[in-house]
Amino acid sequence: MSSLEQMYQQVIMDHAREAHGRGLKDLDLIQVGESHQVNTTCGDEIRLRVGLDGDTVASVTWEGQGCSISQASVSVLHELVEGESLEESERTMEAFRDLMQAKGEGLDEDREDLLGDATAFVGVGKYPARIKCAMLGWAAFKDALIQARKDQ
Amino acid sequence: MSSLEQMYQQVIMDHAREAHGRGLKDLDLIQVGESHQVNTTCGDEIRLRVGLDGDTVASVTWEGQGCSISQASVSVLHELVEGESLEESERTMEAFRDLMQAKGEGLDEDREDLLGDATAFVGVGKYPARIKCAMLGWAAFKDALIQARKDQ
Amino acid sequence: MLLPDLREDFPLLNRTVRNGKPLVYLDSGATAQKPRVVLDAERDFYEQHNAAVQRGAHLLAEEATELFEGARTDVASFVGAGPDEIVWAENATAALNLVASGIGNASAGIGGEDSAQFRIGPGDEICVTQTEHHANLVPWQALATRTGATLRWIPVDSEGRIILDDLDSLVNDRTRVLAFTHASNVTGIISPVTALVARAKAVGALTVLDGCQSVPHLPVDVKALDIDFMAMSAHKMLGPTGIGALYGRKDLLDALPPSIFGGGAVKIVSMEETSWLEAPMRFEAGSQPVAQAVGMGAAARYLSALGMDRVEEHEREIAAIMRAGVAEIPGVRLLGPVGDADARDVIGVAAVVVDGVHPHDVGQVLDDAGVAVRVGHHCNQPLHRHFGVTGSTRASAHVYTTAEDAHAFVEALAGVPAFFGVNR
Amino acid sequence: MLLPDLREDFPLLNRTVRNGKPLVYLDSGATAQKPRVVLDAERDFYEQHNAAVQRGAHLLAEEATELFEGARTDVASFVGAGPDEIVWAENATAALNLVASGIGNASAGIGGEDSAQFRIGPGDEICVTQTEHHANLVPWQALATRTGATLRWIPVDSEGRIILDDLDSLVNDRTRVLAFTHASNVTGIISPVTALVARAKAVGALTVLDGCQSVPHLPVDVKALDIDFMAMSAHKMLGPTGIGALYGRKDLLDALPPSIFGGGAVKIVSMEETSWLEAPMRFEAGSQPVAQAVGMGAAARYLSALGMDRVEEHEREIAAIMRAGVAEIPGVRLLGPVGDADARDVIGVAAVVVDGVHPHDVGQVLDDAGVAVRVGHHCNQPLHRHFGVTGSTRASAHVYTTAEDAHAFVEALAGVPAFFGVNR
Ligand SMILES: Cc1ncc(COP(=O)(O)O)c(C=O)c1O
Ligand SMILES: Cc1ncc(COP(=O)(O)O)c(C=O)c1O
Repeated sequence: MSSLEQMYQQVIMDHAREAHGRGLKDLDLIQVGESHQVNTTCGDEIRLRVGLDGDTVASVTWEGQGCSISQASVSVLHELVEGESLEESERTMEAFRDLMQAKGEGLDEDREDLLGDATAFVGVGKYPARIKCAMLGWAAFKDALIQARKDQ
Repeated sequence: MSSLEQMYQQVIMDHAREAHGRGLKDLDLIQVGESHQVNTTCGDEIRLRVGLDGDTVASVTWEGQGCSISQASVSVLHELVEGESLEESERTMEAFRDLMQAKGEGLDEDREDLLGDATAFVGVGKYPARIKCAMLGWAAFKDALIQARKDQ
Repeated sequence: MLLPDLREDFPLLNRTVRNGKPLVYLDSGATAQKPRVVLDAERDFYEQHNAAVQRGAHLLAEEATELFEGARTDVASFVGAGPDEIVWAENATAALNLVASGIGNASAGIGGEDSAQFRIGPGDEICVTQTEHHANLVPWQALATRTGATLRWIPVDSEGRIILDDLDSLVNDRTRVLAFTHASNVTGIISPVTALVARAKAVGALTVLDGCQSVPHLPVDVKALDIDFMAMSAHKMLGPTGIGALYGRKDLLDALPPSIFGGGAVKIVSMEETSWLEAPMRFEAGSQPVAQAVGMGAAARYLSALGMDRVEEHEREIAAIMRAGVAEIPGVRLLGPVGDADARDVIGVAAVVVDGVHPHDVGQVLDDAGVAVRVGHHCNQPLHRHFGVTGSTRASAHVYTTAEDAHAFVEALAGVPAFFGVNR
Repeated sequence: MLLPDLREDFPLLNRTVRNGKPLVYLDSGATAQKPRVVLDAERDFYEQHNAAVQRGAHLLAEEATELFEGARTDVASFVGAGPDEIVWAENATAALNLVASGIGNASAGIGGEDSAQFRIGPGDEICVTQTEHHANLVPWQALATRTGATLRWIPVDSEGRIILDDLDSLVNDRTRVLAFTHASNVTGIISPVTALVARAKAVGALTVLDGCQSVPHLPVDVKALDIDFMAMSAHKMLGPTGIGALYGRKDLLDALPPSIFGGGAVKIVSMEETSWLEAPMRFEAGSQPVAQAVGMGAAARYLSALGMDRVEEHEREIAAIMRAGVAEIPGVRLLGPVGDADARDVIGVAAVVVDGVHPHDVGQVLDDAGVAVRVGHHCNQPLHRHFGVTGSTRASAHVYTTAEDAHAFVEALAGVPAFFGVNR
């Protein structure tokens, strides 16, 4: 498998083609946070909304345009964290960041388990310019969480 | 004679030590011009006043501080042009500029005759940074002449 | 006629990239590669003549000053200007800002009566076009904010051409500055300079030309164009990074106040006040980019030796190959004029949009084939928005671009839709 | 203890000058010579990795970005800053202007509420000192003109030391900025940073340090000094021409509006308005001085490898030789502190005045002996005026300066009065 094919694995292509969580959901929750992030390389923008229900990440929806990597990544993010506990989400975020930094090498089994489908992004780590793309939704999620907690 | 000695010839040293024309003279003439020039390399300043009497450069006086080259040069300028006709002064100015551009070579006999003592500045032409020093008074003279003629 | 293959002059072009593939460098619109003569000129400066210029009295300082001012003369004659009409700046962006900030400073009282001609304020207008690079848009937005003047712009049509229909109302008696690009960095279209300058002159507006994409690629003569200011970038014309230049008409430069203040630009400084030197020195505060100037001078000489007429012709032929090739790929759209007739007034740029594939993804596939292109908005968001996209994939040529490079781009691009499973 | 002789690392130092004499380069205060590692780093960048940074998705662009940002990290750690607290600028002058113009722009409404903390106007004060280089004086004069604020300055004593007696009234509740040099480029005196910073903090004024003459010569840690901004120049620290850097506290940099506007510095641009990126990108509009950054990074690494403590000690010993030698020449006056006790807080600079001989003439005689020094006011007219002279002759050392160089300077200087027939 070439590096290029490793980056654009089938899972990623599928998520990119049919992204999950797209469309900002109106939330009837007290703790809601939103974040707008821009990838300055290409002008791609994402707006992501998080709703917390106690310790649970009850809702993660988003809107925006982007490359297949950024779209697939936010789609996977939605799948991974919606419905999970805050704590688990934080761990997942951390694992994903580690994966991006791993220069194309995998992570240990525990963290890969945590990431599930998201381990397919391992190939992105070989392309520093694309890490930004993969991180766009995650950066928005991190920031939205902070906003949501502020509303406590 | 080294290049340095060629630049600092005795005539120049003498003029530098005892500069002529120093001290701005109050002039009872109709056509008077003044110019202030700064050598930005070292901050030296000169103020030079010219009085015209018909076609004659009746008075050339100046005040200011500077290196031996600039002081000697304006002193020689005073000697050369005060009392001369405007036309002769212009020719002298031109010859002096040519000498500065001559990279240390002399000029033809006619122009050297015109320059008299000022031919001693021939060595300055080898030091581009010092040409500015030698030209300071002459630039002021040129500008003051323009001013004086404006007052016609 | 194409230029001979110049690859031997450009060390970097001989390296390989991903998967050991030879490099096909088509990102010259972003930055050009450097010929050995430019690198040698810089290195020789550092190894033999490096010193502070214009102020030293020692031998090295004299030599350095001579090389530095010689480079200014080289760059000046490259664009038909006088040497003291050339101001070094960090890049073209800085050169454009120098004009905008100078006007802003004049309006704030800096420069006193000498600079009064540049003062603008509420009621005055600044005009740009819809095809400007951010570098020739944002400084004018900021100037408008600072002074209370109004920013207007001339729109472009669906192919990206400046629309002249409403020129007389857009550039009017209130217009003080008309700033526009000579050639678009997205569509490659060469602007109707003559018409724009004529209108600006008629209303007494200053003209500011962004020469970033013209000076490296075609013969440019500032006097023939009759413009007041022009910005250019060394790194796009085979010169070093870290330097650009502003051309300005001498009388204007001598009156415009500086916007970077410091040593070397001033005549007399007391604790209370300062008087400026004449141009170009008044704009070159601080230690100058000396080695870079020497490199830019060498680049101008290299281009002159090739002949800018031939350069223009070469790049036009390369553009034609790319444009014709792109036109044959289903699902790929060219931004800018389409079709043969238009190729006459377009520089060697082809920005494309692949239906259903994001530019970043397009670029990645090209990169994998060794083809280096630019993806994104190329610092020109408004024009992309006008075309209904956020970004594009841009191939751009230079003197060293070969017909093979152009074909390689087309071939790699043709494989993109299939790779992403679109357009089947 | 002196450093080992480093001449082999510096190609230029091995050339000869007038009359075939070996070069004695004592003009490092103006600009330093470059070690081969710096030149090689730049050349390698151009020959192997040159590309536009931060925007490209191709391999070269990735490599170039990595080198560029790596250099930022190197320079940051050299002065104890975080990488995103380092902004590249054309030189130190540009870095200082970036702060002054940013404040001016904030005061003119640019940056909106985010930048409101920087707004100044009539009634506010900006304070500098009497020992500033023009680069750290004229921008503040211009800012005062632009905003209506008042410029004040802290005087120096007869040796050129900053007088702290009236500090509390000079830096007061109205003071918004205190800008001062870390080390004087004329007297070599190191400023009382601690006292000045403490007072500025007490009144809530921003502190701006001119690090041009300290960063290349002694260990500098911006966090230990607790300053808000610091300017530095690559070319004085063995790096390339055409680049310098500004250190700024991250929270301040993120709020200060830019003063050079263009691509790469902006987030979203429409024809009407623009939002800025965070620091440092918001201040780096246009194509960056990439090769120069790489060179500056290499210079920082070279100096770090020598060890800045040892560099400081080395130059102090060189200074002691020069100062002791000068003191023995009749008719020669040293500007700045005289005598042994003071040598402790002075960098490797000796500016002298020869009675009855103009600095230009002094410099010429030295030049003839192969000794390259700086003559004139060294972009510091107010201090020279304070000393009652228009200019001086300055010898300045760096890591490569040898004891022999220092002796050669003293010897050549000793011959000056006789050459001009004074002091007999
Ligand atoms: C103390 C001081 N400040 C500022 C500067 C200006 O630095 P640059 O010329 O790199 O802008 C210099 C050197 O010229 C200096 O010595
Ligand atoms: C049309 C145009 N204008 C301005 C610029 C900015 O030039 P620089 O990056 O050298 O400041 C560019 C290139 O980036 C450009 O293509």
